[in-house]
Amino acid sequence: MFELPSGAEIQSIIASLTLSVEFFKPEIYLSVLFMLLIVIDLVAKGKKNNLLSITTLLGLAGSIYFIFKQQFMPAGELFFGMYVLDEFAIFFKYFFVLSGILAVIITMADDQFESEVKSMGEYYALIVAMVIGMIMMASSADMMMIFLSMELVSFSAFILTGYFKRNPRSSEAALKYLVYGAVSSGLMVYGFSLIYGLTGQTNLINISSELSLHGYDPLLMILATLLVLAGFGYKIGAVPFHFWAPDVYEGAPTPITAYLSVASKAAGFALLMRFFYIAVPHGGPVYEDILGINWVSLLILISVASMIYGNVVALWQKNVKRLLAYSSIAHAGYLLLGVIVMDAFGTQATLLYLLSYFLMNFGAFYVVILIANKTGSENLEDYRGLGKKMPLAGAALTVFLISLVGLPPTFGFIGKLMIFSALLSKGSLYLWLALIGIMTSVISLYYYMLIPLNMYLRESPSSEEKNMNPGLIPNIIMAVLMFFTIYFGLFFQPLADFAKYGSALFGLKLH
Amino acid sequence: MHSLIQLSIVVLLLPLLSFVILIFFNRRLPRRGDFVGVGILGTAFAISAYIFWTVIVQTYDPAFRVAWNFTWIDLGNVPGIGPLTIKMGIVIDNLTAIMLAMVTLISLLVHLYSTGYMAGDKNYGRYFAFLGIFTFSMLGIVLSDNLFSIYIFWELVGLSSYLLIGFFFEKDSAADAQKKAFLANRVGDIGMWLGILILYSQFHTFSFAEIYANLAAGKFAMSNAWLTAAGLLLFMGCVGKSAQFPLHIWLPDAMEGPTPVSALIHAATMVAAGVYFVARIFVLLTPDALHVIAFIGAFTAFMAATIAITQNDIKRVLAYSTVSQLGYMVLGLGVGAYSAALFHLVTHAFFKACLFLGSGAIIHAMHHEQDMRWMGGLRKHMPWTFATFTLATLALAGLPLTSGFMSKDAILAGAIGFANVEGGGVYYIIPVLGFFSAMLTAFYMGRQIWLVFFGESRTHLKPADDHHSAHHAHGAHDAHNDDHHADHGVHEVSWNMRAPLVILAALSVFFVYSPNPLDGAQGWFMKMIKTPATVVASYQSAVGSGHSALKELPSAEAAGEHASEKGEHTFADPRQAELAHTSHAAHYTAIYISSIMVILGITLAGVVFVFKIIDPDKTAETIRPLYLFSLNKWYWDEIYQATFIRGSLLLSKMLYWFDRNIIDGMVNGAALIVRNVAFANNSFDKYVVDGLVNFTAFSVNTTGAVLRKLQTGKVQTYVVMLLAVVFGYFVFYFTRLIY
Amino acid sequence: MLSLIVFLPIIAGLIILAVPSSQKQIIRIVSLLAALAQGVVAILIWRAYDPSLPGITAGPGGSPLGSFQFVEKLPWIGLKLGGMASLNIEYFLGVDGISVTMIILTALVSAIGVLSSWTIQKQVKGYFILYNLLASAMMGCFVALDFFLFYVFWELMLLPMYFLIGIWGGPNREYAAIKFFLYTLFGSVFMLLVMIGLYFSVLDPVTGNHTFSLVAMANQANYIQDAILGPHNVMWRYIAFAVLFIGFAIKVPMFPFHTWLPDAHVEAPTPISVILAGVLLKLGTYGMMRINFPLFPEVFHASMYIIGIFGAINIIYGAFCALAQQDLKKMVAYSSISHMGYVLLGLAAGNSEGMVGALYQMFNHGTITAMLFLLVGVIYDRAHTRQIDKFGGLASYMPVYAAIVTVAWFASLGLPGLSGFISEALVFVGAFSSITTRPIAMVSVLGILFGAAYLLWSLQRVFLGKRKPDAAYDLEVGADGHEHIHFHDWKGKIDLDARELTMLVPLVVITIFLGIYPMPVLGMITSSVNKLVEVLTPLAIR
Amino acid sequence: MEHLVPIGLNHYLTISAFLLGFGLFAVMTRKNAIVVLMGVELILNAANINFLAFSKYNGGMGGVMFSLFVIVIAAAEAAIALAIVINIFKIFKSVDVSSIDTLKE
Repeated sequence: MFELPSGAEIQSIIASLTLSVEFFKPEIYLSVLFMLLIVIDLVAKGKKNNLLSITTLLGLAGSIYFIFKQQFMPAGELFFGMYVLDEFAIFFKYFFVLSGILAVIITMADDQFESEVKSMGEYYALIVAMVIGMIMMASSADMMMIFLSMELVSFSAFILTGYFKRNPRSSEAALKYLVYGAVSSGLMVYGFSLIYGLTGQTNLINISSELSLHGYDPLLMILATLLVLAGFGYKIGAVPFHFWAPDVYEGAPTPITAYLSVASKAAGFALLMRFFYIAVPHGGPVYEDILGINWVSLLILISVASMIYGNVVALWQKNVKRLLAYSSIAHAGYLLLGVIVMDAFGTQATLLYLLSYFLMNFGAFYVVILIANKTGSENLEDYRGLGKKMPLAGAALTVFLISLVGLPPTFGFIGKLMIFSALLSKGSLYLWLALIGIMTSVISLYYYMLIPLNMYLRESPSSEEKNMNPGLIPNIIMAVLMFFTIYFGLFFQPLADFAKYGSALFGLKLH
Repeated sequence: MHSLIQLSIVVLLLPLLSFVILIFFNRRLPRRGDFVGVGILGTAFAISAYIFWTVIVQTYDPAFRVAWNFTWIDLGNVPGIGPLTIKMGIVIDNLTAIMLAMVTLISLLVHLYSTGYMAGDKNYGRYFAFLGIFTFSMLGIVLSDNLFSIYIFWELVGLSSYLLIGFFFEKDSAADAQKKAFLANRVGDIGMWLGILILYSQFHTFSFAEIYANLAAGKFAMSNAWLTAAGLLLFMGCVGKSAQFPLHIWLPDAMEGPTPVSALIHAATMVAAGVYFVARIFVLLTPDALHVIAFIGAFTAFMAATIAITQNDIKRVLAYSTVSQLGYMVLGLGVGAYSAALFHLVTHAFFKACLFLGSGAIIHAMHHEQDMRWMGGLRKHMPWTFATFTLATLALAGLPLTSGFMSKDAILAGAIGFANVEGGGVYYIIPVLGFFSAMLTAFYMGRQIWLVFFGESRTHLKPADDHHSAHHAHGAHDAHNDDHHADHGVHEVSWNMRAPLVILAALSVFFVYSPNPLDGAQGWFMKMIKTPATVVASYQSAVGSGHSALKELPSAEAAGEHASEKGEHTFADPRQAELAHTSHAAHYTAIYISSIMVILGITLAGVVFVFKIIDPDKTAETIRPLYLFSLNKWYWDEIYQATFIRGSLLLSKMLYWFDRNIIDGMVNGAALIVRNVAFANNSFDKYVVDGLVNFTAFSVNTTGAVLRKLQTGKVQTYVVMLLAVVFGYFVFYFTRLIY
Repeated sequence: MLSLIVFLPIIAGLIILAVPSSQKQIIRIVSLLAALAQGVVAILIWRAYDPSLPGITAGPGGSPLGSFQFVEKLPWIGLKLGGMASLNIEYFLGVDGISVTMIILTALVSAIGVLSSWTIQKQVKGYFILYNLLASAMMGCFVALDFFLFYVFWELMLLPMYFLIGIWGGPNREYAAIKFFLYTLFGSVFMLLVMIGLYFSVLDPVTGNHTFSLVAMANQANYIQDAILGPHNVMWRYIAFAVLFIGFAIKVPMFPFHTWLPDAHVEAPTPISVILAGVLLKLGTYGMMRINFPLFPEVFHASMYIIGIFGAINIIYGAFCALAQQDLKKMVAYSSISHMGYVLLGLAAGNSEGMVGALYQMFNHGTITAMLFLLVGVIYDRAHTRQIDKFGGLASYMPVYAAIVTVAWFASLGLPGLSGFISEALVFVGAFSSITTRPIAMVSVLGILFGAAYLLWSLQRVFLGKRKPDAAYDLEVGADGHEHIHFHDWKGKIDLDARELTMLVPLVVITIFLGIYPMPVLGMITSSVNKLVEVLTPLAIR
Repeated sequence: MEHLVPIGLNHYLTISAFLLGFGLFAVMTRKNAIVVLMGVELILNAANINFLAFSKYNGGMGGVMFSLFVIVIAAAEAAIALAIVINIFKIFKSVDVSSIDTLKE
């Protein structure tokens, strides 16, 4: 039933492909890096872990150059609308590359790897793979592309989670992650298929135009969207799609936990925003008449649930990693508040919040790793008296936690400020959401402060004087992260502008 | 600025100077610097004597008045009011001049006396410093031209009395007494303060002159009842300071202080300040207020007299007699015998100071024995004291030829006149009580003189277990011999203690005040101190009748009101004219009755104590309930202890419990329960609980506990829940869609 | 100038950061120097301050200049927000009569706090860093005229306080610290929402953008009519007022949000109690005067009565609770609850007398309570207990101490001639003059009595009479035959030593001087307060 | 033969729905990890059937492409999954999904 394309068509196809490649450089570059790493690993047979890590660092750093060049390219579609290049995507490209870099740095600081695995092998390669996947998630404009990139990220994540092969917790986490991830992505695909059925299109923009053109069967649509949301929700780890998160975060190697909790969450949000802003109709008259089926209300539900659940359950955690895992669920809730506003300001707020979350969460996990290196534990009890033994780490962790609570003068406060401003800019419509956010952040203060409470207000049971100094470079990195957390808390202009820049979504001007 | 003002400022500041010098440097100075105190007070007295001379003797003018003030607080241009300032100032009129002289004189004498009495005390220097600050604040009250500064010095007087009562603070009784005195005064001050506030809220000024001007102009916007209330509230200040019922309880305990202090503060000057203050505000007191004042005065006079009969502590007898006499003065003001009351104030100041100093001499000589039952026969040992003491006693009892006689009779005459004007009935209670108290006064003073100076020394009768206290009267009867208190060397006191006695005694003779021993009205005092014109009546006429305050007044009043409406202000309030007239008429009746009463009292005392025709102990037994009632001071202390003090302490405990458990508990969200739960869980859940104070930790915490159970760790349950949610939401919308 | 006074302590903190933690003396001296420098700047500001300028709202032409003084106004953040207008935050400092007194108070109290911190031995470095951070934050709150800036400083105070109580506090410190933290945070987070709401409701008359400037907000003309907190949204304005009020009332602390205070005080080390009572509590009422009332005048006018009632409750309730205390420090803590009640009452009066009284009471309570806590600290250092019934008769053995205590105690019970009296008197005068609060004033006067009751009672039990049998010290007859007092394991001077005197004497002098001649302070505040009253009185009444 | 209904879209959709149901059922109930993973495969294939059916009935190659990719992904997923399951078996000596719950709450 298909007739073969004529030579001319093939010519044009090839032409457009070659044209697209121009705009595809970072991804290509990163893929090359990915393979390079594997080759290096094969050659240097895991003897020189530093070689790998350094290469990764440099490689990722190098990719920034290409991304930077993309800033001056016109926004547009690539590969027949499969893929887009816009400020939104560029913002996230930077974001993911940086988080990749930080993940590598953190990994280098973690002593657990020496004990757990013989060689770093494909570890760094997989991190790069994840970066690629997430970048593509952020820039894909087609359901197929979305699915592919998401799976790329997920698979790398599964493996990285289970990277400590001999560690039961790590493996268990991997299994759970796998099963849960597989199911929810499966559901997502099923949802995609339904949407395809409704519209006959896989491209987001075509979908939205189709939907607004011909309308749709609301029942089927809601089912499809729910299934899709299951997929996205699992990525951003929001209630009720969060169940994997605590276990995986606890079980996985700490750098991976940090990486997942920041980067892959951010990727999920990139997808979420693109999909909900473009594909499915929202706002405006289009959806008013569809029997009150309202994606926003759905998101509101999710975000409220996440804020309450994450914070309340975190109260009971005795393991710092797990505590941070729950807090990251709560933060997904806060981020969703920004999405709910559904306008440029909201997007900007979300992006800024992502940036702040990036800084403070990585920072927190970094300190946790350093402490774990010395004490070999992540339990709250073992944090007692650390404030005296590791003053800088203590101070840094306190700053990060304060930032996570959202107190000035830290970056976290700015994030919350923007989110709430975005909500209140809609008048009293979303005030109650803001109230919930405020309340829950007061709760969060409590469990975050438990850590400084143990570090400073409690004396450590064992008074043996072993050297607790994490070393020069880690100290510097900590100091830098801490400095930025505070600095951007006071002078957040550049980052806010950057977020503003990123909030321009694929040419379409948000109202 | 008038030269007198300048002088008065000097007088005011001198004692403060002595305070400052002595409080800081007394240890560096020889003799702990007592000469500084005496010297400075001497100067102060000299100056005020000069003021007295110029005002009273040279410018012999009842209406004499100079005033000066300065802006103390400037509140700027207040919205709605305009420029607003709080002024401080000084006013000198006849009354001020007299009070100045009196206060400085007595203070000087007490300083002098104390150099003997307090010699060798370890805080000797500090004592004179305190005397200094007291004199300063007392002079401040006397000189103030506005309510605010009077209130300030009022409290300062309270402070200095607090310090001086508690001078022997190692004694718990002294510490209790000083606290009691301060608090009782505070109660009065609160009333006074409220009164001040009422007036201020109307006129936005504290100055007497301006307030009276506004009142006279009828600018008082609130109802007349408020004016009465203001008057009575201000009077409460007097009730506190002048130890009127119901706040009289502190004065007797105040005798814990050194005796010269009792003489200066708790007999002559400070307690008189209350009366002085009422005199200052006399013009704004409505008739209703005056009635209340009169009754309180009368009752106080009577009650204190009855108590004084049975007291055994020599100072307590005098203390209660002081209360009683103050009652007279207040009564006098209440009935409108303005000048008589002030006259009594002055005379009483001198002879009561004399009595206290005398008792001090006795106590000094008796090695701090204060219980009259163990004294006796002292007239041989200390003739000077005896003579002066007796003279003062006669004055107090109000025998003719003494100053007390004139002043007291003037008051009583006023009382009779008042009763007549008010149309008799209940109002006759006041003069009756007055006369009866006069008799009682004579009686207990007779008793005291006899017990102290006559008969044989009873020192050896003192039981060992009786610790200087008049409370255990029953200890008197089981007297068993031991002479650890044998009266060795009871001797006359030294000159520096004797001189004040003599001077004060001399000042309680009639000719100092009036050529005619029977009529103080002919004396310079009554001529100089005239009843001021009230501003209330004119207020009536200005605002128009129909005010509750006047409705109750008898016809004479109403008539007078019309008169004043026509605007003739010979006596602003015809009621005053009426009073003046009738009381003058009642003058001689008063003399007769009171003389009879006094003589009755003295004879009774003689019958009982001298000739033992009636045995006091037996009578005490026969009328034991009455006796105890009087001996225990009508049980006021016990009543207050049981009600107010216990009550407020209990209340405070309750409130504190409430604070800790209810409020904290409420805000902490049932923290208690949860804390117990939390202890069960682990060590720091406590902080989870209290950490979440502000929105019911309990709920949040338990929801957490429940929700975390969802995290079963079984991946399949996760999937189930995921699908459940999706399906549930789907169904929800499905139903939304169908219906 | 203001930036200097704000950031001096932080600079000191950074210097200390460089000093090795073994050099305790250097650290102390550095912070002392910083505090003194701050004091000097404060004095300069005081001297150069022009009392005639009213402040509160903008001067001519909508600019703060000509109304506020020492104004420093720099653009800080100027964001283009997606779709919306831009987000403008300014680094905006300035003082008027309301804040200048508080600045002086803060400088004074923090200097004294440093002195009294001399005895801190544990982790000196960390202590002084946090202390300086706290000092800066407090100062910042008083000079900030940009709501955002104010909020930043406001929140910045929490953490140092939390650690200062939590690390250097008494046995039950964790509980007290977390309680303090959560109470105050709960109070302030909602302020954040109101702040944002106000931002979207107010336009800067000069630039025409939305603004956080409190000066612009204080002028009702700058509000967008139907913005969320605009004049038309009456309900939201009431809610916002209530939220702000509660936020500040928790700091004051106002019944029933006061329960954190006794715990915090009892656990906190002496210098922190001094700071807490001397300055932090004032921030609550200052916030009311600077933000809460002028921004919502009509709501304030509607709620004067309620505020007054809460004031009265504070006064009397606090006094009663103080009466029940066995722990001297707890008694003082409750006494400050009672005294802050006067401030509330004065504010509720809404007229110049009351407001001036309230502000002056804030200043005086700062100095007097600082004195009280220092004195309690003195005896606690020596006897290691604060139980009132563990003493008795101290006056005989520590005369200087007893003398200063007497002054402080009487100042606290409002004795004329000492500063506390004038402020309380003015408060009452104001409260009574306003018809609204007259009945409340009548009741509150009882506070004077009960205040006297608990103070005199404690004075008697601790200092008068004789040594209690189970007292925390022994008597021994010295060489000169006199009895001397001896505290277990206290090596230092029995009576006040030089350091303690240098802390206390200035306070005593100030208390007495301002009690006799209040104009140096009142002169600075009256014009501002009159302006404030004018702003607060609705046109109908004006 | 004409009474037989020609196979229409609904039939495909029904089958895919059933597949989905079976897949989810397997994932939720089976203890053996392998079976669970097979359940996942079923889910993916249900999606595939949808894609193909839709692309058959409303033209366009998008669905076909999509299903191809899904198949590839499924294969990769299976590989990774098996690797992890084997690792699990090494450690826990069992592949019983429901018994692996050390990480919880």
